[in-house]
Amino acid sequence: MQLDNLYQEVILDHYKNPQNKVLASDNDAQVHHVNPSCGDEVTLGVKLDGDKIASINWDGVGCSISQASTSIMSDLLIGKSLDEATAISEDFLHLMQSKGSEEGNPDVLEDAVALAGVSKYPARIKCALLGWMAFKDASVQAHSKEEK
Amino acid sequence: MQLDNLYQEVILDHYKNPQNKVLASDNDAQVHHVNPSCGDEVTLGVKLDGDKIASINWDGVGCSISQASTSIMSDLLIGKSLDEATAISEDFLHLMQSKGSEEGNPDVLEDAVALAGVSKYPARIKCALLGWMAFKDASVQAHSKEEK
Amino acid sequence: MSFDPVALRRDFPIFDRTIRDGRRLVYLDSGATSQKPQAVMDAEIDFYRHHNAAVHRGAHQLAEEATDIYEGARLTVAEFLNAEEDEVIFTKSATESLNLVAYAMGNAKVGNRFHLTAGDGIVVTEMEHHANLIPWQQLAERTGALLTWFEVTPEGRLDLSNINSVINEKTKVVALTHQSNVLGTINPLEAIVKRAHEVGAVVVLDACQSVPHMAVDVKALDIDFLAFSGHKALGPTGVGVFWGRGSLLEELPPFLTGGSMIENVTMTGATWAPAPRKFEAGVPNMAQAAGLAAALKYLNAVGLENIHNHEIELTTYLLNKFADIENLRIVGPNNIESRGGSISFTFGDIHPHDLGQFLDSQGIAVRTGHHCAWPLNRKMGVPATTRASLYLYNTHEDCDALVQGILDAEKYFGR
Amino acid sequence: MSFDPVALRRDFPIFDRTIRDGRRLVYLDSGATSQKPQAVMDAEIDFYRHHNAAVHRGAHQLAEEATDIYEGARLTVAEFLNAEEDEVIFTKSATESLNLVAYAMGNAKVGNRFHLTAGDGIVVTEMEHHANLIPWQQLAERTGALLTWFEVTPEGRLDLSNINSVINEKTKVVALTHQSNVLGTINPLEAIVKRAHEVGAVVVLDACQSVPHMAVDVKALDIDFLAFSGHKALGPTGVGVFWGRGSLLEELPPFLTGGSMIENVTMTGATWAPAPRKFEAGVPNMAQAAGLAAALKYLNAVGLENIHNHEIELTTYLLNKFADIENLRIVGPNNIESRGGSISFTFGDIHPHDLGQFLDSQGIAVRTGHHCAWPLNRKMGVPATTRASLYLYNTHEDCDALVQGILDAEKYFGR
Ligand SMILES: Cc1ncc(COP(=O)(O)O)c(C=O)c1O
Ligand SMILES: Cc1ncc(COP(=O)(O)O)c(C=O)c1O
Repeated sequence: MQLDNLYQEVILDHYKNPQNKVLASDNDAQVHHVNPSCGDEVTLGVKLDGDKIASINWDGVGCSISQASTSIMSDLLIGKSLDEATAISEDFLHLMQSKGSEEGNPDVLEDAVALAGVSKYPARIKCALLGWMAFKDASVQAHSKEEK
Repeated sequence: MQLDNLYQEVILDHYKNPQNKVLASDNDAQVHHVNPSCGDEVTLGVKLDGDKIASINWDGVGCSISQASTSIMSDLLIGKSLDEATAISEDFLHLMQSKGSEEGNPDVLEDAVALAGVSKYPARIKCALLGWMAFKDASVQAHSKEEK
Repeated sequence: MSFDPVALRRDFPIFDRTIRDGRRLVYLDSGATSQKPQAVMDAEIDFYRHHNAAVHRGAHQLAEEATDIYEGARLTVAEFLNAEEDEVIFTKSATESLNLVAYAMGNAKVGNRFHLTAGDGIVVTEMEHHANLIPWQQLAERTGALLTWFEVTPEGRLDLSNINSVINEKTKVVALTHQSNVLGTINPLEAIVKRAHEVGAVVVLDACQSVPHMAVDVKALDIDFLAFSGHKALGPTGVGVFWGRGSLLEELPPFLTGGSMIENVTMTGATWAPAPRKFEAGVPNMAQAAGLAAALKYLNAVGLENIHNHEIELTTYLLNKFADIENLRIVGPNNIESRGGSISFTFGDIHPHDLGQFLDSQGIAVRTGHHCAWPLNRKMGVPATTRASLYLYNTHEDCDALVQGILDAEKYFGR
Repeated sequence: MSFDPVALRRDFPIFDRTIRDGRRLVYLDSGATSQKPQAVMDAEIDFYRHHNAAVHRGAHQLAEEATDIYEGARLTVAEFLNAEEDEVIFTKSATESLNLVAYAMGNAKVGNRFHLTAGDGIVVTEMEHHANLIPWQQLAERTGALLTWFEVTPEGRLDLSNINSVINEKTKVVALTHQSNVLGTINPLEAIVKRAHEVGAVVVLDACQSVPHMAVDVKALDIDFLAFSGHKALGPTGVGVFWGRGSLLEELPPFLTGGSMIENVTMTGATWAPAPRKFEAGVPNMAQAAGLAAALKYLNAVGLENIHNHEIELTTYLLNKFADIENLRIVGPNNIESRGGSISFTFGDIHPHDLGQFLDSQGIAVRTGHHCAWPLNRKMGVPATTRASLYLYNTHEDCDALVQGILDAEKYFGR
């Protein structure tokens, strides 16, 4: 079934067992993002250790795609440098915009390649990007705070 | 030619030689009406003698239909009682709304039956009614002034 | 004429197409927008092919014909609502209609009955669509008026227990929906209208979800203003209706200004034509007005009572089926009393987006999310719902497909 | 491709019909509204037949397709204007677009760059269409800002001699037409835009009469906001465009509020989505946006330069013929320098209404009256004019028919 491209096993697993889904109280920055067309929400915190991402933690309500994508993202980016995280995020954004023409590089995106199928469902791309956008926002805030 | 129904000789005559087209200074009421869709304007004064219309005088710019209709109306209604004038005006309004199905009663409307053809040209009905509406307005004002 | 939705479907060309890998289209999203019968498309095209010209503006034959069609459409709408011709204003949508009345009130100067100041009250309800909520929030903010609202009960009904304090001597406007686009609830207008008029307030009815589905008679309802969208009533996109009581339209200031709505214009000011012109600035959506008239004629030919009965039957059928599905929670009244064919629900822990996506893979179109009624969703304690909304072309087969789809989704996501 | 208006006419079904007793349709009223090629009707119908659903609101296939078409239309408009996609907003008409920017500025609070107060200046011109005049009068009235204007010379050109005092340090907005719908004058924008930006004012361009007739590049013109109507550019009725510079749209408050334009909503307040969504409340005019995209593609395929050249040729031809008619006075520039194909005139003492009616009897559609530019008419000393306006489907034969019609009218009314 075509739909199986969208709902890969990995996605449903992350949905049922989301990673890092407990908000910490000592974040350098914390943001709240919503998807206004459907009401999905995520609150996401970032803690840096110099240039390195020490923690990504979050809470939220939403569909399997938004929840799994946030979970996968947090797993993938914790421990990376800010530059690495930015590069990976750009790769992921590019994959989401590919309209099903790309599979994603598993060496870079790891589990996130499971979300490749989303790019064929335009209405769902925003779901997949919700957590990533929140991370981008929070990491910029955390970084600028550190610089001060 | 179909158009001759609209531009009857009588109309062009009144257009070239409009009757009562000199504003008097001693009117009981004077009004200014415009046709906002084309800019035609008429200023019209009424003088009453008790219940009788002693004078209708006017000035204005506009197309042959609006000018001729005002001229014909003034000729027709001067000397009539207010009630007679109202009845005639209603007859004329009815004729204008007849979409070409009626010819008008020459015993009542006299020269104004020449305007029957206008009813087939919806955009021109307002032209034909401009002076009549101004008269209605002015005569009501003049009458209520007299009553005081 | 006996009512036969299967026969009616043949008038709607979209049902000739298929969805995802050749599946039959089960369209259960008429609450968002309805499908269009061929007659509506024909009316739009006939206008463009044979009569296209700017109305009210030319003394040539095409302009005359265009004006006849456009004004004829106004008459059709007026008759449909049991209103007067000059009380019907064409807008682009219900959203514009509701903004029109809110902005126009904001334009009212001191002495005008619509002039609002701090201390005046505007009343809405917790079940309003954003289109009948935000314009009033904005008006309140601009004028200092106080926005208050009727609450919604857990069953999805308006709580009118405090009607006399919610609508009080300060209240100038009561704006509410006739039928909730989420809950399906049909609101009891009589008490509200009576109380509003008692305190001298006007009643603005958002009739988006009622006009397409049941006879709405503005005189019988005794309301003051009404808004609906053409596209939800089988009509074209890009056309809506704003209706107002004639005597009130006289006093209501204009909203959009520009050509064709004026009496006189100088460089420093302008005066207005009488309604409906006053509220229709610019070259109007003529072809869409023609299309809307065709849609209303189609609805009349089928019969609004037939349509209403059909929807009640299908809604009852679905509510019964839903009652048997474990973990399915209906958000809104779960009985047919004073409700229409919008059924919102949640289903276990399958998120509405995922359920909707699964249903789509089966050819079933529903809507998911907050349905532009976010405060209502919060009140009902659900971040989002799945909504099936019914119309004249839906069948028992469509309802069965939905039920089966829901059950299959459970299996799919439970794997 | 060589430009052949006779061949193009075949794309416009309306030319298959006849006027008054079987006469050929000579349509010289494109300044009011243009005729539509089949491709535009097909695009609207294709939307309804195959893809109709509410955009941005459903996770089902029809909604995806509808969104693709609608957003694709936005891209087409953006490319047509050399603008960015997110800068293009669909409205119902130019009238709405111009009201949008004027009302939105009125909504700006203290601190917002668009906030106007007493002492601030709004500049228009004496040749504005009511749609680009009255909204600014109203804004001035609401905010206390001062409305001033550029005058028009007897030749029908803007008098820019006092540009530095008309546009001064107080000026916040300069709103003007690109091409006059009465005079045909094309205004020199460079000096005005330069001066406006020098004092920190924004420039709002009414491009109703330019976008359909010549290439308009918002970046090259360096303007800030632009409005045009679809129906004058071969497109459907019921759709217009509002374009704004991206950075300015960020700061401009919304106008219509309701569904799909929000970020978050509670009972007491709301926040807004980024542009273009912020300015598109409600289910949009989707089929009409699709039709407009088809119209712009059609114009591109024919070539805007070809169209412009064709209009210049016909206008020159008519101006020359008119010069030979005694008692015919052209109201506007009587040479082809910086002017388009709108030619207004008076003829002896035959009133424009009568002339227009006579021409109509010959199958010739022109417009008569003040053309929604009443102050301009007064300034030019004419209560009304007759206007012939040309477009790509007009021919020398049409021009000859008009000239003959005018001469015959003289005989007819001289009888
Ligand atoms: C110069 C100009 N501006 C504005 C408008 C208003 O356009 P619309 O009536 O399509 O909104 C028109 C046309 O009527 C026009 O010619
Ligand atoms: C109850 C209700 N009110 C208002 C609207 C707004 O209608 P539109 O988006 O057509 O302007 C809708 C539909 O979206 C609705 O369901």
